Amino acid sequence: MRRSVRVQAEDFDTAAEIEAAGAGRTDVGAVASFSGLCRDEAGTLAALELEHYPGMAEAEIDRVVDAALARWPLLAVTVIHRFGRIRPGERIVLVVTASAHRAAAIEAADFLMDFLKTQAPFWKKEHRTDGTDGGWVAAKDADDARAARWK
Amino acid sequence: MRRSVRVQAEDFDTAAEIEAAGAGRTDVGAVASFSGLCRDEAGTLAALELEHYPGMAEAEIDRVVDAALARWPLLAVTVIHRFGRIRPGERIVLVVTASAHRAAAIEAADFLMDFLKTQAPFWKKEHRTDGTDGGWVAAKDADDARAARWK
Amino acid sequence: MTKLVYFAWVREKVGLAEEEATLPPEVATVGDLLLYLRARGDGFAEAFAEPETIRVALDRVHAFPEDPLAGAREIALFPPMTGG
Amino acid sequence: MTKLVYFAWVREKVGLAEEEATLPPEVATVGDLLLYLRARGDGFAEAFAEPETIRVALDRVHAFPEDPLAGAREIALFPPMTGG
Repeated sequence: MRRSVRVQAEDFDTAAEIEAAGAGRTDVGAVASFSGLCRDEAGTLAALELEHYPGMAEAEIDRVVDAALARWPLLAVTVIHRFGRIRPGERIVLVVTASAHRAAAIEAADFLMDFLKTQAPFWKKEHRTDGTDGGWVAAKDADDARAARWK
Repeated sequence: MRRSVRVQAEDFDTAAEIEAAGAGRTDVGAVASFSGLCRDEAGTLAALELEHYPGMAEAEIDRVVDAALARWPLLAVTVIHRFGRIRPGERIVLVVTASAHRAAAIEAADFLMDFLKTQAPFWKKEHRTDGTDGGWVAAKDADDARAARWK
Repeated sequence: MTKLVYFAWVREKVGLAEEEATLPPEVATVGDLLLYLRARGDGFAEAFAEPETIRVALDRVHAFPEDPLAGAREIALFPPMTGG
Repeated sequence: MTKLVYFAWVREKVGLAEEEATLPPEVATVGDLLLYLRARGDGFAEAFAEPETIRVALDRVHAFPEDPLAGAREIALFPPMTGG
């Protein structure tokens, strides 16, 4: 099982991570990925600032990955979550899962994202283009509802 | 809406397709992808031969994409399906979806794969390493069951 | 004249990738066509032995056994799909 | 001594990223701690005005209000997470 969990300020290479999930082996039949990007529909966002709890962030993602591995026969899992200042259009998070079969890869990626959102200690603050503080992004009930699907 | 449906013998660049889904815009918050690879756990498969129905393959994938667009607010959809001889470890199919939000991108990718599997006119034949014909891959009830989830 | 096209093991069993055929007027539905083809004997009898396992597309659109052929110009016959 | 760490708007409201504190013995559970911190006044009163909105981690593991502090060396207090 290829497993990689990273919490970092730097950007990452989505392609390389997806490639690595199936590279050099012939037992992987399915690779699913999810990329979360910094969005700015209104044109008023200068950047998101992602605060995290160092130490716990990695540990909590590891626990979420353990939970996914207990449910699905995965051959590779990669989770990368950035912190620090992230501008519109830039990458925030990446989940890649690989399995022999499609259902396991897709469901595990979906599960991992739901629990990263609701369990991993990261918080987003908005900085506006006019220089003002846009405040902390509020947690969404919809995210809790999605995570509750897996009980 | 960026839309791309391709049926081709050539390999494709997963990274470039994922990149293109969010490139040059700031309204995309989520990009999901699924890659299907040629798998050979037993070590006895020389290659899969993918037969398709030219003309209908593209048309049917287009209909499946239309159905996805009717259900989810997607900002980009890419579907690439290869035909011809494909060896273990090589790519067969790619689905990429982009949306403002996570649920739409993930669910649409899952939906597209379910209907590509059960509706797009492609058939897999196995060629074994010992030179014999491994026969046509049988359709799975599990694939029909997954597709039925979306009714 | 109707163009009949065959794929995968249906193609292998009938021994043809495609043919032009004149269908008798009593072959009105997809289901009728499957029984008609089965009665052609040899490879056709084998390919269409279990007509319920065969999928049919009329002018490149999936059809059900009860659907009328309705003048379709290209009729495709094939096993359940296994792409993706 | 217990290390208390604060994140996001909890950090901003209390005006501290972390501190060393000696918790009185009657502060036995996570819920007790939230009420205790609220009673410290000023920024703390504001940050913990609605204790049910605050999440707590004991030694970097999520905890519930009824969980005992049980000698945790690092207690983190923060709003619901918004990563991903």
